[in-house]
Amino acid sequence: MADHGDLIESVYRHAVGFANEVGGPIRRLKVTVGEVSLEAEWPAPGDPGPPVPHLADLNGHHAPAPRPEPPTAAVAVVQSPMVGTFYRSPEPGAPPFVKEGDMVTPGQQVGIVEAMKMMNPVQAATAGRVTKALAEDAGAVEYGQALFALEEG
Amino acid sequence: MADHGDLIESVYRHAVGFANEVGGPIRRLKVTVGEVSLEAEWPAPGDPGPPVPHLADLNGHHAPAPRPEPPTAAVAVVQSPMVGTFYRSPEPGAPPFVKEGDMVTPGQQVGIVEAMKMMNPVQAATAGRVTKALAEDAGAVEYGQALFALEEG
Amino acid sequence: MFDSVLIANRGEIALRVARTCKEMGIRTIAVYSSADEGSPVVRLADEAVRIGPPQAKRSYLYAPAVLQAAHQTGAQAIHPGYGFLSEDADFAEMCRAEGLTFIGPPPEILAMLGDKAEALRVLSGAGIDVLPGTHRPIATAGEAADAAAGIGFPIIVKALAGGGGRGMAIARRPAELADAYAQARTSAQAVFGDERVYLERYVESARHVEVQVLAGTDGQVLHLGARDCSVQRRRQKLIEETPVPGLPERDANRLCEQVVAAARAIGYVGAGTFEFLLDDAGRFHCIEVNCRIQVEHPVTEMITGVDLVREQLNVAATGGPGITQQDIRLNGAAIECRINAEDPARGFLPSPGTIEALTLPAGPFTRVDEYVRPGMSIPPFYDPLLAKVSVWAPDRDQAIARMERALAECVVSGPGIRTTTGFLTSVLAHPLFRDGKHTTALIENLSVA
Amino acid sequence: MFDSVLIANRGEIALRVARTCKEMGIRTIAVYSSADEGSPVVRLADEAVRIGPPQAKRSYLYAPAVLQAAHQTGAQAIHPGYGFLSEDADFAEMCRAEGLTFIGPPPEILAMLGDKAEALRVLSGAGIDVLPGTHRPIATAGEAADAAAGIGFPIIVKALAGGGGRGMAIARRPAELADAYAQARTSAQAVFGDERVYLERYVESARHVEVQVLAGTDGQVLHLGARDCSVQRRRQKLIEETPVPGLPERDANRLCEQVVAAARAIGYVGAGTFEFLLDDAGRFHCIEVNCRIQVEHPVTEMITGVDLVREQLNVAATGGPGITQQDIRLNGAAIECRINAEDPARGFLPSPGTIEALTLPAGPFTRVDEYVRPGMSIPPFYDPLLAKVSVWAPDRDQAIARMERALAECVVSGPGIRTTTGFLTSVLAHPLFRDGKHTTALIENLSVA
Repeated sequence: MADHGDLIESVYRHAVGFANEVGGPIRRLKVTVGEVSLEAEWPAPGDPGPPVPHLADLNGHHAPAPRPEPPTAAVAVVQSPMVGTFYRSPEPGAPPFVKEGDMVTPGQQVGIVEAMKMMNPVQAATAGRVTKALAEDAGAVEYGQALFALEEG
Repeated sequence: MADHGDLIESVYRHAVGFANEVGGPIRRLKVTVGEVSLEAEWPAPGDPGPPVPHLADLNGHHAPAPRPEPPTAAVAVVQSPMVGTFYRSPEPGAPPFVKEGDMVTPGQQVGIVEAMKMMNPVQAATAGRVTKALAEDAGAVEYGQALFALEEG
Repeated sequence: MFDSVLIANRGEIALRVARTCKEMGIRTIAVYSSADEGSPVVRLADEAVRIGPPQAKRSYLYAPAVLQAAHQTGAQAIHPGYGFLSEDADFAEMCRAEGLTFIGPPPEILAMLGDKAEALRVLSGAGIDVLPGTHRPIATAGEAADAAAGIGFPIIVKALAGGGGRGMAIARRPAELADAYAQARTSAQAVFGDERVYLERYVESARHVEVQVLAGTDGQVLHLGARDCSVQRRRQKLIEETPVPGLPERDANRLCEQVVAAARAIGYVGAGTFEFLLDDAGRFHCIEVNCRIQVEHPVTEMITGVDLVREQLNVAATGGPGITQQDIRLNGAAIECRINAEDPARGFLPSPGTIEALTLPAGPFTRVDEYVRPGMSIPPFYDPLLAKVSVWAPDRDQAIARMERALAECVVSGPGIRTTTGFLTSVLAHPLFRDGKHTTALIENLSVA
Repeated sequence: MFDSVLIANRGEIALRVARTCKEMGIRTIAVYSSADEGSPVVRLADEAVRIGPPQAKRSYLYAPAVLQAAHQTGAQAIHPGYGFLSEDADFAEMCRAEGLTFIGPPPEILAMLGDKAEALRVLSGAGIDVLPGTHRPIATAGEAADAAAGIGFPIIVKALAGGGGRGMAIARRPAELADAYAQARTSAQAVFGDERVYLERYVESARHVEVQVLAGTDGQVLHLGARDCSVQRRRQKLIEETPVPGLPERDANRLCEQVVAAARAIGYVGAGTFEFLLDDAGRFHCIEVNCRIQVEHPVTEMITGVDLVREQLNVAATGGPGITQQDIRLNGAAIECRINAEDPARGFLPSPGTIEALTLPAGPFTRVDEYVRPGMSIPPFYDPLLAKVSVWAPDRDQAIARMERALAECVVSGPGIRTTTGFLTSVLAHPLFRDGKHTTALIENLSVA
């Protein structure tokens, strides 16, 4: 006999089709074609127990994974004032303006964004401790992109 | 051996067609043609408990948003079995089959829907008191349109 | 012109017909089953009548309910769309008896062309090449064996009442004939309730080509060029295009002129499509005539500028189309893709469900024929066609690129919903399709691979 | 052809340009302000760069940010769309200096035609009829009075840097001239930062007609027919159509040929539009040249089958369009309506807000150019254009009926959102519009009535 693939597929398809078309709470469903048979049973009304395997899942639809929550309160971010290339240091090889753990004060320069060959200072707007450098040195940044995370205070 | 496709399709079609056609609460259905068989079982009528998830729902087909329930419980509606012209009386000038306040019994004729020059009786499905005539005499009605409201009991 | 037309259909074609009626100032009446309450045609039509429950047999296929709705609303004519009652000679006859204009060929033509074997006999008599075959029902396996010897293998045994690729079986060698014959009969009986079958030469690898015609009652017959619908799965079309790739204009014209002559000879009336297999040797064999508007009509509209539904209405109301052959110029190339609620990864399993996010393509030279709306539930009872995306371009390569762009814009999602969009994109990218060298076997080969 | 193009615009035109780039296999880079995060072009483009805050001056109008984004993404060319930097000679010059191709005319042409008075002088020299006027700045009220005597009343005082119907005032009699002169100067200074004004004969009642051209660097200039844009409010177009209703084909051709000759004479390059007033006496007076793609280009695309953005790219990349005048046939009629987020009942007050329900028209011969999506917030910072609905038909009457059908399908609603849809429907129904006898005064008269 030829391959079973199409037959299984067909039985499956017809079982799902049947369940969809007739609607209503089916209790038990069995489709047999020659050697191929598909049988499903749903819990009796009242049955608690483990969740019924969703046909929807079988059908390939998965719920999107929950997104990670953003970090919590009292966190500020230093954003890029323009699109350009971000530099953490005044010049190549020099130490960075700020590093993780440093305290910054409002107005303190924390980096440079170069746009159209102009060097534009980036300043902290609030006081706080630098908890993370979020943008790569010498990398492209967009307007408003987060450059540093600060813990305020 | 050649493909089973048409046979499966046919068994399937006939099973769906039958289930839909006869309507009502089928308990168990089995269609067999040669090697092909389709078998389905629905929960027993008296089964209480939480509603079993619909196969349709599992497959992602959500029931439309719940419609507002008709006023209170124990209210039934007599619906038009077809599109046509609704008559409340057996003939022009005659008294209506039923009027507001009348008690009806299951199977009692409560009106006529004329479609394609055929007079089709409309019967009450449940017992109850007619609380309101909802469709105009000699007016056009759609399939499923509410003709009378009943208070069951 | 009619004051009012009842649209005896659902889904995208009901909306399509309603759009043209509205443009022509015709009052439109929609009919719908209780599964189609939310369909936009119900809102856009001037009137809408719920004619039955979800099952098509008790609503869209139930002639008395449709006719009753027509009477109640004072409709003058009925447009049947495609499928359902569109090629039903009895329904067309009932319309006539009831004084309603059926927008389509007269019942006699529907009856003649609806009998597949008789249709081929008649077409053959009208000078159209058809495949070697019996063109009449075969009553016994012995008779089948005799006929097969004259036809030559491979042979396909087909239900007389057939359609949609069902009720048929193939015999590649004489030894397989008896089985194929028996199987086709069983299947024909099961599917169509009519066990009669006939024999025909089976063409293994072919292009599917068709010619759109428009015929008046006065013998005026126009053609609107040829389409290619070779991208099919289980004989259901997925991609349609015009002109036919690789077919020289001269050959296409010759085919179209043959069809026009045959349509005139058999007294065809209305819009219709003559379907052909184009074999390896470059010969066209007519396989059937579709006596209605087709799903793929937009590609023809895009290269001709002719509104085919408008012309159907013109023929039905005035006896002739509002245009002549001279008005029809075939310009550029057009492609249509069918966005179906189906899961190509699971053998095109229908995937009805609720549409949550919906974006259909737009922009230059892009047409959409749809009936879906965000939040709408797609009922499981009917055809899975959600929307048709059609594009036009000066040539086929640009049209393919445009279609790829358009499909990339499509978002149709929701619990349970799968669509053919991604699959269509992969077909467009297939080298055989690119080269216009694909046959009706393309998708089968793709799926195996 | 370019490998990559940065689209320096937003809204529907950014998406429109991206669509053609995708079809041509060009990598697209979108730039966007933080108000436009949700715009579909951000998702559909191959790359997207946020270049600034909502205010256009700091994002879409800020050349350094746009150029920086082009460098960072390795873009080869910049398509400026319409508005914003599209006719900015300095920006075109900066692109050239930076080694980027500006998709539009060279800076010299932009500078020459951007100075309204000089443009008219040059066009007049190239054989195009312009209105009597000073065609140079007028420095004092006395000088204005002298010039006015030679021009004849009514007179309009216009900002040299003007556009969009701002920075202008009308004097119907000599007694009103001093006031109009003072008012126009004040307004010109306020709006454009340039108080220079000039005088021109004012045409009270006119049709607004324009000719689309496409010019290569090799002196090849094509025209794509004429459009009528007479349905305007405060000089902003609401409905555009082609061909020009009531204008005999011979006259339209003569106008188009004059424009082609003038464009060649002044060395025009790229896509451009020559705008005219057509007065009661049937004379055309050129009022300006738009050196960019226009909002209303789809109607021309629909009757010619030419993708104008593709041809802009062809000219910019290869020096000439990919078509010749012989390829361009003007077929049928097309109309475009602008669906703006504005409240016609409140003097077309912009009505930004969040779009909850959205259905745009579809179906036969209907095109939509949009950027709105359900759930999207329409930012209050920019042009209120949400979508353009365009239709094609064999003739104007059918096109109007089709547009009425299409507008009836439009649903754009949400808190705060009002659109021009209903208003457009009433304009289409106006007897003057139906007869094609309307002038630019139509809407003012409607609003008064």
